[in-house]
Amino acid sequence: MNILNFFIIIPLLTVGGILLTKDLKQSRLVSAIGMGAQLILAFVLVYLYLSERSAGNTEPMLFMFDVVWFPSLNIHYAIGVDGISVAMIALTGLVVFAGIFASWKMEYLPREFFISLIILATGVFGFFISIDLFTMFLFYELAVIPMYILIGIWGSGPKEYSAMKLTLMLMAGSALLLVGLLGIYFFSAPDGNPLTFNIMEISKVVIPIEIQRFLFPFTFIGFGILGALFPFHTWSPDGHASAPTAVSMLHAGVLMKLGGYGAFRVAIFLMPEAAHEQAWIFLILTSISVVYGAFSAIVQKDLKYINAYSSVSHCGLVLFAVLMMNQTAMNGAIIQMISHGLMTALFFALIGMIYGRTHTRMINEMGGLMKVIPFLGVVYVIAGLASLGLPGFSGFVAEMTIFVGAFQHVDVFHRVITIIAASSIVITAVYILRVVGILLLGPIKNDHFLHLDDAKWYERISTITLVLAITAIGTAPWWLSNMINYSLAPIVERLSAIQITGLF
Amino acid sequence: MVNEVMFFLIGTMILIFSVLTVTTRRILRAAVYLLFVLISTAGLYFMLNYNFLAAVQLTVYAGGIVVLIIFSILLTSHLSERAVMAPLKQSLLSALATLAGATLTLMTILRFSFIPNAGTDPQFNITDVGNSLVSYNRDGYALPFEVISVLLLAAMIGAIVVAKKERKIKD
Amino acid sequence: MIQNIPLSYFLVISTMMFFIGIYGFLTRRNLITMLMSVELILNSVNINFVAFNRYLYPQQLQGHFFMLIVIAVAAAEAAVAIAIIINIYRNFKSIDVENVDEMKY
Amino acid sequence: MADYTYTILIPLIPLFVFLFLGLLGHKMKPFVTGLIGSTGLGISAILSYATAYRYFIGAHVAGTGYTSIKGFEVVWLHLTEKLTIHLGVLLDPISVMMLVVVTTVSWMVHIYSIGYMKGDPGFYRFFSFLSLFSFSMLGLVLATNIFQMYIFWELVGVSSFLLIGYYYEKPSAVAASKKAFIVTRFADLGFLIGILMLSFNTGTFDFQTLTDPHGPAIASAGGAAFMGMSVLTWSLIFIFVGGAGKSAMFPFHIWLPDAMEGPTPVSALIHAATMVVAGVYLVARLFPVYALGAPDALMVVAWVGGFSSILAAVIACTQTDIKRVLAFSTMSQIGYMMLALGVSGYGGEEGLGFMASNFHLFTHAMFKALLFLGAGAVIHAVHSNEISGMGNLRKHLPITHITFLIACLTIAGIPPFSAFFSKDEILVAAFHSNKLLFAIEYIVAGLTAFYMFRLYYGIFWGKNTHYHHTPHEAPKVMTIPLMVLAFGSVFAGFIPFHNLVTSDGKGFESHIDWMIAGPSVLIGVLGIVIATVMYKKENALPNKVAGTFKHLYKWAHHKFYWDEVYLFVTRKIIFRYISEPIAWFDRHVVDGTMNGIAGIIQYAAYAIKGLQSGRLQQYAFVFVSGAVVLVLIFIYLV
Amino acid sequence: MNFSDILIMRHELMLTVLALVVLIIDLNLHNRDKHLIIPITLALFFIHTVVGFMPSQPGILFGGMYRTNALLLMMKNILNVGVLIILLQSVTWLKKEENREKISEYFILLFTTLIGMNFMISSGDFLMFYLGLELATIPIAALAAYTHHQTKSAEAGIKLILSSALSSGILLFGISLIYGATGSIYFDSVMQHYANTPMQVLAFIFFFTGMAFKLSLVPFHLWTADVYEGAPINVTSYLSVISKGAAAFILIILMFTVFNTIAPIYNHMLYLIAVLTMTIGNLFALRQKNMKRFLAFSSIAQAGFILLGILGGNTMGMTSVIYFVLVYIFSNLGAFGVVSAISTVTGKETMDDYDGLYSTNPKLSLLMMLSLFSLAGIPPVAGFFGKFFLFASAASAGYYWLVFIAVLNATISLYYYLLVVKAMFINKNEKPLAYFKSDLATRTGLVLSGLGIFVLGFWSQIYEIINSLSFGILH
Repeated sequence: MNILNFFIIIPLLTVGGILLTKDLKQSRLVSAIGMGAQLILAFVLVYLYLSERSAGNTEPMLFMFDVVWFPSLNIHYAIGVDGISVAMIALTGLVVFAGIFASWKMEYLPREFFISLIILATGVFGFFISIDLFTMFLFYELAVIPMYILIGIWGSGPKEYSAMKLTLMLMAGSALLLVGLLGIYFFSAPDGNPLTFNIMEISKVVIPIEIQRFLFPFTFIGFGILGALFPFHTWSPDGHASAPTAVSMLHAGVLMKLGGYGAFRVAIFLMPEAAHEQAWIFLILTSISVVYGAFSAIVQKDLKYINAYSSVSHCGLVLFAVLMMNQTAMNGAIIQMISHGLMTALFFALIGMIYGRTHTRMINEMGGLMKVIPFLGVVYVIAGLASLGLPGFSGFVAEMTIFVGAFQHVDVFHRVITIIAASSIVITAVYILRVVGILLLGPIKNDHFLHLDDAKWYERISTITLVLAITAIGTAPWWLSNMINYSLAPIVERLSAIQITGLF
Repeated sequence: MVNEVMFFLIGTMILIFSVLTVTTRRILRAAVYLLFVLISTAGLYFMLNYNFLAAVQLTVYAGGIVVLIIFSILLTSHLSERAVMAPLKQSLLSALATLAGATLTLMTILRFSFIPNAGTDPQFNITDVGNSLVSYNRDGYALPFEVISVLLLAAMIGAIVVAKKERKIKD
Repeated sequence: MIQNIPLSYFLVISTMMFFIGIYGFLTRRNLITMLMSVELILNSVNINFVAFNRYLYPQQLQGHFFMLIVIAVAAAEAAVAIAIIINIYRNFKSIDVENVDEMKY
Repeated sequence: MADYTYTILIPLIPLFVFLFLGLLGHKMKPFVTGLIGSTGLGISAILSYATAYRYFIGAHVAGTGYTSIKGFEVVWLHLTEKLTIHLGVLLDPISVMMLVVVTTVSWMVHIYSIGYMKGDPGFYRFFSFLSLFSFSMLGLVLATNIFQMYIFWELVGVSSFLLIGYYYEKPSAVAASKKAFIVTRFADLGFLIGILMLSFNTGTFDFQTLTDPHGPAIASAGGAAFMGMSVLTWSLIFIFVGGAGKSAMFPFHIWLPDAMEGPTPVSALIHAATMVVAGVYLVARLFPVYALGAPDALMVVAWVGGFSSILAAVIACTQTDIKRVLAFSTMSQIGYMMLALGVSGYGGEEGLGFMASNFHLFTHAMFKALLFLGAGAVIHAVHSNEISGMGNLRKHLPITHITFLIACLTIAGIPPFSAFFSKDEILVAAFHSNKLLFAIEYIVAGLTAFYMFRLYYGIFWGKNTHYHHTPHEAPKVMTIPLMVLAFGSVFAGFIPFHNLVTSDGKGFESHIDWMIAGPSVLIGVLGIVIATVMYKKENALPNKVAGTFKHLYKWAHHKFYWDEVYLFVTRKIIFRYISEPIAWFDRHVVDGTMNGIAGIIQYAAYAIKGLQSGRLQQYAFVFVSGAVVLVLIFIYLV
Repeated sequence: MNFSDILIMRHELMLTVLALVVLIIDLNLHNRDKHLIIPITLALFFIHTVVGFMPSQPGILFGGMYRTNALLLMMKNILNVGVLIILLQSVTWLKKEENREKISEYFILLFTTLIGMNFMISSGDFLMFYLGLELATIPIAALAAYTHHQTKSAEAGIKLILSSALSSGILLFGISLIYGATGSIYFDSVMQHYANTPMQVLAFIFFFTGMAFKLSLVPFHLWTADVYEGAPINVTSYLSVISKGAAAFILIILMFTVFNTIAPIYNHMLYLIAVLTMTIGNLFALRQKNMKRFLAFSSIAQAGFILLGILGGNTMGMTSVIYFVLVYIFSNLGAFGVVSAISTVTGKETMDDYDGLYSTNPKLSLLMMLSLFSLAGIPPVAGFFGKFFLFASAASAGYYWLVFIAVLNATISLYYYLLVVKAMFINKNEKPLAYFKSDLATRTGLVLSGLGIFVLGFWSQIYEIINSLSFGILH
């Protein structure tokens, strides 16, 4: 049995297990065991992957597994991983694991909650291991829908509105995406071979440029909506604000990464010529995302909104880097995905924990929390510092890789726009420090806050897991970077090779 | 010549009575006009030498269906009652749509060059018709003939189900 | 086959009758007269079938039999329709089509 | 070549101390944490001295120049084929000198803090932060490449942030820490852009390659130009922006006075002796590139330094908070150093300014740390920062008084105290380069003497102030560092810097030019005399003078309203005119569009409701019309 | 032709016999034992369904008026399964006192319409096609008016019979013109003579409107919502699922064979109608509060999607349409089944009544949610696959923008489906519908449709079988 299949099987078994449970205690235990196993599996996968590589396996995709599903359409259940997906899987495992612990006290309909959450996780895992566009799309949609239920039932504030908006906008995104995918499929075999959805197969052919020009925007925007591409990002603030803690974590931490990953793995990888031609449009949009999201975050009053806009900014950076289409920038994009995934999950976990204590998310109603809940306060500061790109945390590695990579572009326009994007690091500092200053530091504004409890053990597990991951990447980025680089090399080779034959 | 006169006469009758059917304010009269239309149509069939059809038209259509209709009229309305006419707007719009439809259809149909019958003009007598009706080969109509019986049965049951009074409710 | 009478005359008659029937269907407010309009429509179709058969394809009796079946179907349809109309009359105390609009939007 | 691998321990020891104290410190007794912190730094300091000894004397072959040595280097991150971020230890004269400075001052401050912070609830936190800072600063100093420097540059920034905001329940401290971080962060953006441009042009981050006079950086000087200056010049100017931010040069100086909200030892360590001179160190580090590749950029450095020094000196004359006076004095002195670098050339005698700058950096670290720690002792005694709340303290605080006086004399450039020598070299260098700058520095020298003695008299002489409880001298643990630093201030001037720390590593002959030094001493004495007249005894003269220069005084007292400009930019422009409109735009226009689409669909759903009227004949009408329209379109129109 | 040949008509024959048997049993049963008809008929129909799956020879009977092959059998079997589920689901309703005297009529009318559909699918000429069509329509009108005491039911009946009379009149006119133009009513000869002349296009359009009526395509759909709302709910599900499915089957067969020569023209028309149907259907569904009406409009929108498959114009299109209809049958029956169960037991039919349903009837709510997700095309349920293949077939013919519009419409449809999900799961309700348990048969029907929703998607074998059969028809 291929190891990758377990990434689907374990969650399904966990769901089955939860169905057998009766109450919160049992269901959260089952979930934690299941997702703990999944996390261990993810690390095993990292280990196996690295040992395969060091054993000299140079296949672009490892652990390939391929079953014909719909023979007449040549749809396969095809899975396989390269360094990039391995990294994303590890990220997902971490965030889901932390998410389970962040929802340890989910009193209302706990079984349903954990089931939805794990189905969502299944979609994400499935997406990352797929190398067949059909299964990829299937898992993509599978991941989106539980969001509605999760936000709608367990959310807060205008949850129905937010849930609906989020779902519909993402579905509209998948409308665009579907057109793109079908187009790719029908042009996947120009020389009379059977049509295919297999990414690796398609990457061997050149889709006619005029077709690419049409399909690329569909595919890219389709994924871009999930990746919070300006101006299609507005689902994100509302969605995050209304979602329950674990869902915000998963959503911002992992689900939004589907957008960046897909944009890179499908849109750019399969349609490099059009990508080169149209990149400038999207570069402008993404750099707007980066700066605009950061500026918007400055004046928000709700913690979750701040973080949501910050996600817009950071995810914009992912797409920005992907569009730069050179190895370093793309590498940075992937590190940024992982880094942002961890950071933002941490943020949302903390916000949830703080909200659970203070019952407000409005920063101006809080103050001086560092004094009463030092653990959460310190972790919040760590998350903040990671988010503003402090060395030693993952954010710095990602951003610097992106900026250095993007700046290596020969074109002046790309370099200028890199500088614009880089300016976000200052704005990020502004809003992060603003929040830290108002929320944690200064005098305590409300006497009710004097008797808050600090983090419980399960909350500590949740946050420490993430903090460890963030610092691990931040202090020792080379292994991650090398793992990604190895897998990026053939992709970038294709991009640069085709750039020459295609455009000149 | 006689044929032509007859044809035009029948044709005119058909059209006039058709129009009257859909415009008269009295319902029963409308039924009678419909009867005239159907009878005139039977006349056309006679002229086309399809006597059997003409007969069926007279008996089933004119005799059966119209009688059914007249009965139901008697059941549901008073003879003195004058039908309410549709509002002007509705009539005009409908007239417009139907006129446009008729124009377009006629234009299209009349421009089409039908393949004239080049072959012989065989005469069918009633035996041939009967044989065809029970034949199960090409151009035999045994199957539709059987199926129509199912349809009629179903229609009968359906009509009964719909029309019969329910004891429970009425009691 | 009628001497000197072209097929198109029949077609004109049938087509006009067809649309008169439709006009009736669109404007008559009494359900039974609407049903009568339907009969007009079916009758016009019959004329078409018969005329085509006679003029163009007299070797087979396809139109001929089609017309027969249509009559039978018309009868069945009329039977059910009238049953329903009577039911309507019971329920609504009227057979004006305008009254039958309880369900809308 | 000697093995310097062990030097990696110098930064790592504080790192371990930081982690140890940060994670476990709250379980320990405060004094123990202080002891651990001081011991750790002590080991680092001793290692540094050993290294300095080995580098300059022990392992040095007399007669050759000092070369740069990579004591240690690992790959941290591969970026592109050419660009790789290494972490390592680079030893050359300036880094070794900085090692000594940083570890010495840091060690002293650690020891001092045990006394100063006594009884503070966050004792362990303070020491862990101090260690974190020491680690970061040492990493910065030892950086082998510009990216490593940037990494530690950010880390010192955040340590500074944490330490300024140490009293996090005090809103002013929180605001100050935020301000410091954001202003320097903004400058760091310039640094980053500079790095990006430089690395794009030269394909390397490595200092040894960059500063190689025959290396790619200097070779690219004649490359593509933008607005009349080469890309290299631009990139160096951008890098200098980063340096200016960290070193509180105009126009990024506004964070420094506010940073005095932090505990006084922090001010001594970070905002006087070490971190703020990082900008100087940065320029010095890249000095060959500046000097050989981009003289224009160097001119910018000189003028920014010169302008900052006089601006700060003027402002310092009017401040009443003793730490703020010292802060502006720091800014002014750093301006000196910048100016010295700016007017310097490369190699041998030409590099006098470079040498002078580093020399001054060294002496400044000693006396400025001393001043701050002395001020700390004063504050410790009287629990106030305001000069008006002090006076006549010389009886109560004898040791502090003496050491403070030494420091004041040093900064005023009175021979034979150390700063006399370093300042003199700067003036000489300026004299040979640019007379206007030279003149400015003369004035600054006078002003410096004046405001320092204004401060000195204000604290230790002047009016008899009534204190709530009698101030008493600080404990030994605080006074010993004072004395150590006083020793350094007095004697550091005799170190032969011109043989040790030079732009090209080769020593040259240097002597005191009394033609320049004489007047500078005189002007210093003049400043002292004026201050004595005005402030030694309480009199009306200061008010009168202030009244005479009313406007200037007012402007200077308000720091030339630069804070207000910044407030305007941040509050008004960034918040009010950029962020709020963007947030509004996002909610109402972008999101409004999305909601609008939904609204339109909803509206359409209601608008076409009439189609389903429930009327059978209308249905039929639509049916027939539909058919007719289809016929019309697909037969007659298409 | 001999006796064994006639057995290839076994679907129709058995159904006829079945109808007659029910009639005879009914006549011989005492009034108070009438409910016995239900299990007997169910058993008989179950046997019929099973027998239907037994392999059979392809063949042509009655000189080409009747034809059958594996694909047509498949279609009939699909319909049979659907009807079986409907019958199961309607048991609770049939057992109600008010229906006691009309049980056998319900079955007979349902079976005769099914016979009509089978003949329609198997027809080899326009005469049988027309007959089948009428046989499939007229009894349903009677069924729609089945519940006497409800004015809505009568209204539904009259609206259905009159609209269908008009539409079949227009369709007949079209057939007559086809006959006039080609000289035959047999599909095989018509196909050879069908040319792209204005009159033949006209004939086609008239013919098509009749089919569009059955499929509820805009603008020929207006009867749908009213009839669906007024008719008894099981009849509604029959109408929306079986009747529509059969129409889709025969339409795609005719489009791909008889009218293939004018494909360039009808493709434009289908494009237009598909867009209209999806959009208008969705827009109307948006505001509906009555669940039956809601599902009616949703099924209109679904019909628009079917056209995408026809537009594909190849094997893939045909396969995807049949597969979609199959999936649609199960999904819609799931949804209708739940509505029916609730309506029968509680009489509640509006969306507000569903508020908080999950807290009392979680299984029903889950089934409803899955069915709605399947209708919306959300994985992992079968609707996703059905929609995906439809879109793929439209894309295979290059209709990318149409696909885009369609998926956007699917998104809109998701909105209103989610409204129901929201009502059941999210909305708070002081007094949600009380817990109830339907009849065993009804529950079996619900479970079957739920199973179908899950299995059909993942079990690619089904798609492949349909595909191989379609391939045989078109090549």
